[in-house]
Amino acid sequence: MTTFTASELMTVHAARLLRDGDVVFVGVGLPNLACNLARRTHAPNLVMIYEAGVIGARPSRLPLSIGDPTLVTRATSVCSMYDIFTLYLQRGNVDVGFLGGAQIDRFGNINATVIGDYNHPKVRLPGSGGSMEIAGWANRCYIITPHQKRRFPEKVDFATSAGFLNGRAAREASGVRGGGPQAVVTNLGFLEPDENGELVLTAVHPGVTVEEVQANTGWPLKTAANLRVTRPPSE
Amino acid sequence: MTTFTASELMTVHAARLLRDGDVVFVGVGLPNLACNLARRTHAPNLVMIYEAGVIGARPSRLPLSIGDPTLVTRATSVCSMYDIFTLYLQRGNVDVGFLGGAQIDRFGNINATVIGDYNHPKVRLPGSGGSMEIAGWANRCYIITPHQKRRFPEKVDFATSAGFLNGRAAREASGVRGGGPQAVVTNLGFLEPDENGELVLTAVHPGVTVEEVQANTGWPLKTAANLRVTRPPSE
Amino acid sequence: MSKLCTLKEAIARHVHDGDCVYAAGFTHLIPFAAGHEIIRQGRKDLTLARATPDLIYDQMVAAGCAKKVIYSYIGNPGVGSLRIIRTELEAGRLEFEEYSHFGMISRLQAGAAGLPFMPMNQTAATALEQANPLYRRVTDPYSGREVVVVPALNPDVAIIHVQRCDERGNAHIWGIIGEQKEAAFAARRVILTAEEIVPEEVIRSDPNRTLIPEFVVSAVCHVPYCAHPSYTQGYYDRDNDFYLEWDKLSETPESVQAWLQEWVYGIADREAYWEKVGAETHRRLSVPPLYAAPVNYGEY
Amino acid sequence: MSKLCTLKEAIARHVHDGDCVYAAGFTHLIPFAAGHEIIRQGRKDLTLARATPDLIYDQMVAAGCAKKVIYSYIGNPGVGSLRIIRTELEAGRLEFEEYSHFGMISRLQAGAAGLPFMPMNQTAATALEQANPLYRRVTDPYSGREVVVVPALNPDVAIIHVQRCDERGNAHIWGIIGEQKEAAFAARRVILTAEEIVPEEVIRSDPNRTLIPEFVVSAVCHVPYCAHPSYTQGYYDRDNDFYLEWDKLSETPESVQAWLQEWVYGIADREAYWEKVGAETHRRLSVPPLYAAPVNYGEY
Repeated sequence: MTTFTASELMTVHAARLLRDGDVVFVGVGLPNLACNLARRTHAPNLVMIYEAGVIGARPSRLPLSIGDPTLVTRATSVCSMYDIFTLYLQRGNVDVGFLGGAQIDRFGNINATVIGDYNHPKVRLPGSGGSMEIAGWANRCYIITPHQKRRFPEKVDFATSAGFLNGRAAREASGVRGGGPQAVVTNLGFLEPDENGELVLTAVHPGVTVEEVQANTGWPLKTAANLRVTRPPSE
Repeated sequence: MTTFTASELMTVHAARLLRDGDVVFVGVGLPNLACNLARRTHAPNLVMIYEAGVIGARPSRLPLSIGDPTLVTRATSVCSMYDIFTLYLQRGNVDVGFLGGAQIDRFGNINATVIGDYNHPKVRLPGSGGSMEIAGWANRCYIITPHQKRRFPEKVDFATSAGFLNGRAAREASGVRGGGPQAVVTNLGFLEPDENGELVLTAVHPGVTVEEVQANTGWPLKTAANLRVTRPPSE
Repeated sequence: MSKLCTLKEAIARHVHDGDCVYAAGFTHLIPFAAGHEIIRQGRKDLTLARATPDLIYDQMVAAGCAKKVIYSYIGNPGVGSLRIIRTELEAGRLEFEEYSHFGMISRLQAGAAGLPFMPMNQTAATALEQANPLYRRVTDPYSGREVVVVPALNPDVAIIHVQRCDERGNAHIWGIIGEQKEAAFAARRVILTAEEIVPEEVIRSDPNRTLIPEFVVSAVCHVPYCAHPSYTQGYYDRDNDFYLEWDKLSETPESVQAWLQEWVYGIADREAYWEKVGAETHRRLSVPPLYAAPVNYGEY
Repeated sequence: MSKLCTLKEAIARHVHDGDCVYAAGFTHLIPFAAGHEIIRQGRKDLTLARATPDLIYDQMVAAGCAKKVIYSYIGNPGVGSLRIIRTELEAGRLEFEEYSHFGMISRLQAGAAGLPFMPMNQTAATALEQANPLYRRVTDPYSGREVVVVPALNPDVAIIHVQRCDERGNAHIWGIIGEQKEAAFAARRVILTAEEIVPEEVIRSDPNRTLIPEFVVSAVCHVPYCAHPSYTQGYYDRDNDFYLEWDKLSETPESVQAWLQEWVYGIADREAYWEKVGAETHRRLSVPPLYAAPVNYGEY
């Protein structure tokens, strides 16, 4: 059996979540790799858009930032940030958003703002950037993150971006257009929301045990009745 | 003495109201002629902008409409209509607006909408177009119109665009940014607002009598103490 | 995935009786060929929305396609009145909603942005606001002063003419860009007509010029001269003579119907129309080229 | 009327102690040379507003220019944290206002449009809205539902780097256009820096490319390589190595002050800076040309 780095594993599984024709709001790092992989394999019509205002990017090199010039050259379109957040995201033209954050909680809420109290934090993180609106308005959101206990508290210190708040009914009551987080892809497996919006373990990667996942999760993690073992990367 | 058509007379006098460097929101017809004349004489730095989204036009021919391609070729900038009405007009970047209409009343309010009742009018006119916002937000507005009694009623049937409402205090109370109408240029002379915002006769063209102007005005027209006779066009 | 089809197919598939239609373009790029095809296909009860209805809607109203117009200026620009729309409005046979240009464009901007409304500063003129109950007010929570608002406009279908696009619908537009982008994003479906269908490499060579992306586009039609008697910047001139002629033609119902018979019902498509327009007009409206300065994106 | 002057003169004239400054650019066209000149001239108590403060504000904060930052993402894009701003914020030595990108950009859009506020749909996340009292709500008068609003941002001065402009300040920008146009229209004064000053004929050959018109511009400065270590599309590449290097440099106050001494205080202007950067870096950041397809405006 071939071995993969945790990053490679997460990238491949994230790529598999994308459908041909999806319009994806891409972040730097793993989401960017996952989108490029998907576009070169099963989703040739994937459209990659960036909060910098780039649509249909065809990067010829791996960009360090989401504002790299290689995203612009040979892109389909470039528009202002105001347009990308209104005409594209708020209007409902984005199928998929990728999110990350310092903390993800039991209901898929994400913290990218502070560890501790907002006004007197232990750590001040970079902040929302585009994630508050992506989490609200993309049809489907996926979270890619290493699986560590400190990253998966029962409740985030600060809810920068909405998952299912304190349950799916709360998100629905808010009237927000997007479908919320559909899956969390980690180096151990998949967490997916149940009918109440609570993240439950639905799949483990080959060789990973449920106990190992629980040990790296900050709340009593439910396991799906039909727990899957993921299909390994094919090369 | 050379003779001029009424249109030529009004064009020359309208041109004289423009200052070098003015940013002018231009309409078709006489305002367009007046701006071109001013730009070629005393105001070489005049910037002509059009509600179609054209800035700094250099028309090489007389455009029939305000959306003519000759306005675009060699213009400084072209933007969307939303941008021209927000970034330029609402933001306060327009010095001068030219207005016309079927009726202009005692306080400089303009009707471009209906003659008669709004829902059952005798005549339905083309409507506001850009004039409601130009009248509200340009620093200075000028009205160019033939002087006829039916065009100068005491009160407009419908106030499409605001002059001084029922007096200067009313416009000021509205908090609107623009200075309102500064002058009405007609084929008989000039009407300008007094301290109460009421249009009074401040100048007559050579050979025109006060009685003639009054006979063509629908309200008891006040005459300025220092009534001027206009300087004729110089060629 | 190519969305290429004939204009006839696009109209049949995407414009239905009772739809709200926005055929975009402020003077420039008005998709006359699409209006004529809608007339030929006999659509009824349309709501025709446009800041400036222009001759295209005058003709569609004359042909009995419309039950309502939404507008901000019903003139023949630089000429005078739109006689047919005006007559129908004055006779009470046509419903209407009226705005200022800014109100109309703000409705589209809200629709395009996915917002329920857009705010506008007060203009001190309140008559139209009082006449049209869709104008409302909200209080600015910072100053306590009121702003005027209009609701989002989301047409069922927008029809947008462009200089060039690829077969998926990524479109370059230049010259007067009026409200094309806003109409495309606001509408539920978009029919694109283009002077030229180009390889996607042409579009991708200048991404800042792409105002409309493929994924809001439903159909792409190659229709040269689609905009006549309006114009396409760089391709042909505005036919001001026809705009003046229409003012006379539209004086009587008989002459309008005769014109529709000859130039719309009696014509198969825009190709036949342009041939019928004739070589002299082709020459009169032709334009010598004048190119933009080069722009270097860099091979990154 | 020419507005050409040196960057030194422009900063001296238009940036004052206590001003709110918006040095625009999302990753692209960040006017580093202007930030360095502000540091050299010793400005104090500035409010530094930017969606992404980037290294330019990290450096200005390190130099003691700022009393407050207004932002939506305080990261070193793709690298990590902005260590100096973060340290100052955590220590309570720097005031701040925080938004999401959309909130920040909506503030600029309102400021540019002359509106008191801009509405945004709810996102279901309310923590930041509760933490920042400048977020408010208004009720949509059509649906009765609430939208979130932010107030207009009107900086005292915006600094905008562009590919090319004429000496009056009419500017062509392409590539990522972020919030440059909005910042220019929102600000009370605008300093334009440009890779190239071109005859107005070049600008007028492509009016759709002109995002900033002369009459919002206060000063025009010819500053090639102004954006390094950020980039100018078509002119030079982003210096990703420096973005990575800053992460190490900014680990200690001593190394930051040494860097400022060597690269800002010890340097006369951008020309001297670029020479000091050296030929190898010049080569590393050079970019082969790749031109946009021709665009024909027509000789009307």
